[in-house]
Amino acid sequence: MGSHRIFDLKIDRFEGPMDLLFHLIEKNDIDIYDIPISEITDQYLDFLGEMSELDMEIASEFLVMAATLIHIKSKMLLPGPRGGRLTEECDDPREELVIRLLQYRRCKVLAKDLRERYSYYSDCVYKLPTLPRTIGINVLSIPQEFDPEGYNRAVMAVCARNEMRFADISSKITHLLKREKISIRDKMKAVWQKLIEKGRVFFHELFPSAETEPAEKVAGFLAVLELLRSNRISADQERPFDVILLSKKEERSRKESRMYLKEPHKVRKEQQI
Amino acid sequence: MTEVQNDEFSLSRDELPAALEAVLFASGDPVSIDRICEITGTDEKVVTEVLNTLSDTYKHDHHRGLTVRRLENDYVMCTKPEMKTILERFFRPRSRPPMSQATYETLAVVAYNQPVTRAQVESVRGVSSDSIIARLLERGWIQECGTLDAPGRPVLFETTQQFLMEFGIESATEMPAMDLMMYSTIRDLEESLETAAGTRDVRQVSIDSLADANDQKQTDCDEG
Amino acid sequence: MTEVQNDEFSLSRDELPAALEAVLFASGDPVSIDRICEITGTDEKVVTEVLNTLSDTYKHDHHRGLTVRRLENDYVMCTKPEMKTILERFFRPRSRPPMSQATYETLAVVAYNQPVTRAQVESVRGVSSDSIIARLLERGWIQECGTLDAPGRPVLFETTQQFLMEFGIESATEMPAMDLMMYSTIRDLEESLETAAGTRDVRQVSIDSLADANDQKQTDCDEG
Repeated sequence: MGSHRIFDLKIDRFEGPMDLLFHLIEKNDIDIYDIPISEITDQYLDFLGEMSELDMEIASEFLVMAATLIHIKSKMLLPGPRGGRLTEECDDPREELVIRLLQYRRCKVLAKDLRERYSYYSDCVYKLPTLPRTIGINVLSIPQEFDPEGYNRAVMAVCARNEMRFADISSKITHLLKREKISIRDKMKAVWQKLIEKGRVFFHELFPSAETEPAEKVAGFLAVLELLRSNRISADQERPFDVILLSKKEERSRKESRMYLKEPHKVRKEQQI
Repeated sequence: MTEVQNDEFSLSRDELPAALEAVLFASGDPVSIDRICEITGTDEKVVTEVLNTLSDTYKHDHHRGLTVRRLENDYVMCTKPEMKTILERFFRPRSRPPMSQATYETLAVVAYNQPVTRAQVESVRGVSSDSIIARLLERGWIQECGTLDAPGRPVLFETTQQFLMEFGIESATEMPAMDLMMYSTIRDLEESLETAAGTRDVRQVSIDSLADANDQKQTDCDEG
Repeated sequence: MTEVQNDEFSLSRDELPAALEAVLFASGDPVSIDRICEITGTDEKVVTEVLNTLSDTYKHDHHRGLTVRRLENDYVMCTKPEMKTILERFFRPRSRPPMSQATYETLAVVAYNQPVTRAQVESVRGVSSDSIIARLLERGWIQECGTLDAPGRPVLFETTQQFLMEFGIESATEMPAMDLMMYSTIRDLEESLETAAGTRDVRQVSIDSLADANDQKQTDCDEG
C-alpha cells in the first residue's frame, strides 16, 4: 500500500490537508475507525515529497498535518497499557484525527447539499413590495414627538463632555510631559541630522551605553526603526548583539530600497537587540 | 387576540387565507408571524396553521406557480423553483460565477455550527478561511452576530435570512444535528447526493431527510 | 434554447396557469399579451383563455386574496379590492419609540457640522455613532450628500428637509453657535494638545514632515 504512486495528483486539487488525507483514505478503502496510521503517514509524506520535487509550493497547513500524523505515528509506537482497558488518559492517539476527519466529511457532504440546493432554489423570484398608494392606501407618517428640551439637553451634554474630555486630556499630557522628556520625533531628527553630516554612523556612537538612559536608548532605537521603515536609512549588523552600522540612503537608489525590502532579515537582525 | 393593536379587529378563520395571501403578496419581503397575528387579530396557533395549509395548497396544486415559504419566524411568498425556465425566458437569465467547493464547505460549517468563529471554521476545514468568509459576508449569506466571550473576543458568524431564501431552507436553527452521524451514514448520504445530482431533484436526497432518519418520506414535505 | 424568439419552446395548456401566475407575480408590473405569448410559445387565443380562467378562479375563490386584472392588452396581478382593510392595517405605521439622548446628540452634531463625516461625528461625540447614523438615515432625518475629498472618500451627511419640518427649526443656520459642538474646535484642541506633548503616534511622523518643520500639520490631513 505504501508504494502507491500519486504523481498524477496536484496539491492545488485539494482544498487542504484534510481533503488530501481523505482522498488517501478513500483511495485505499480504509476503515476510518482503524486507520493504519503508519502507511497513511508514509503516503501523505510521499505526496508532499513529490510535490516539493516538482517545485510546487506547499502551504503550511499541509506541513502541520504532516507533523500531526508523525506525532500520532510515534505515539502508536510507544508501548501502551497491556491487558487492560484503555483509560481516559490512554485514548487511542488516532481518536482526535478520526473526529476531525468525520467532521470534515460531514462538512463536505453538507457543502454538496448546499450546492444542489442553491442551484435549485436560488432562482426563485421574490416580489418587490407593493407601494401602498398604488392600491389606494395612504400611509400617514407618525410624527415623532420632538422634545426640544431633549434636543437642548443633548447639545449641552455634548459640550459639557467635550469640556471635560479636553480638560482631562490636557492634564494627562502635562503629566506625561514632566515625566517623559524623550520624544521619538526628536530622536529621529537627531539620527537623521547625524547621518546627513557623516553619511554613516554606529548606533552605539549615537547612544553610548555609559551615558544614555535606557528609556532614551529605546526611544533612539524606535527612531531608527521608524527611519528604516520609511526607507531613508539602512542598518547592518553582522550577527545578533553585534554593532549596528546605520547609513543614509541616497535619494536615487530606489532599486536598492526595493532590494532592501526584499531582505527583511536585515531589519529583523536589528530587532534582536 | 388583541395584544398588540388595541382594537377589536379580528379576522375569522375563513377570512384568513385570502388575507394572508394578500399581505404576503403586497409585502414582497418576509413578514413575521408576530406582525401577522397583530394585523389579523388572530393568535399564533391559528395563523401558523393557516399559513401551513396555504403553503401546502400552493405546493400540491401544480396549477399554481407560487409558493409560501417559512424562514425561521417569517413567511414570504415567492415563485416555485420549477418556474425557473419560464422566468428565465421572461427576465434575462442571470449569469453567476460558479462558487467554489471551498465556499460551500465554509458555508456548511457556519450553517451547521452557528454561531461560529473563524477559528472554528478553520479547525474543521484545516485551512485558513478568511477570504472565503469575506466573500460569504459580501454575498449576504452570513453576518456577524456578536463576539465570543473568550480571549481576544473573536467575532461570531451566523447565516442570514438571505441564505435561507437562496438555499430553500426553512430554519437554520432547526437544521439537523449532524454531530453524531457515523461515517457510513455520511458516506451513504454522499452517494445518494451524487446519484441525485443527475436527476436535479434535490428534494429527495437533501439534508432534510436526515432530520428524521426514521422517516425518509419526510423529504416529500420539502418545498416544491 | 436561450434565445427567446424563434425557438421551439412551448408550454402545454396544463403548464400555462402556473407559468402565468409566476410571471405575473415576478413582474409586479402589467405584462402584455404579446410578451406572454412570446415567452410561453403559445398563441394569443390560448393565452387569453387561460388568463381569463385564471382571473375567474381567483375571483370566485374567496380563499384567494389576489386577482388578475386586464388593462387593455396587459395583464397584472394585484390584491383584491376587498383586501383593502387588512392591507391598511398592514401598512399602518407603527408607533415609534421615543428618541434616545444618543439620537438627539448625533442629530445635533450633524446639524451643527453639516456636511459631516461619520468620523467627525464620532470625534465630536467621543463615541462611535455608526448605528445611530444608520437609524437617522432610515428615519429620513439625515441624508448622504456626497463624499469628502480625503483618503477613503468618506461619506458626508446633512440634515434633511424632513428634519427641519419635524423639529420646527426654521433653518439649520439659526442654531446658536456652540464651540464645543464643532468638529473644527475639537480637531484644533486635539491637534494642539498632541503637538504640545509630542506624543503624536510616531507612525504618523515621516521624514518629510521633519524635513520641513514648518509643515507640522502635514500629518493631520487624514481625518478619515
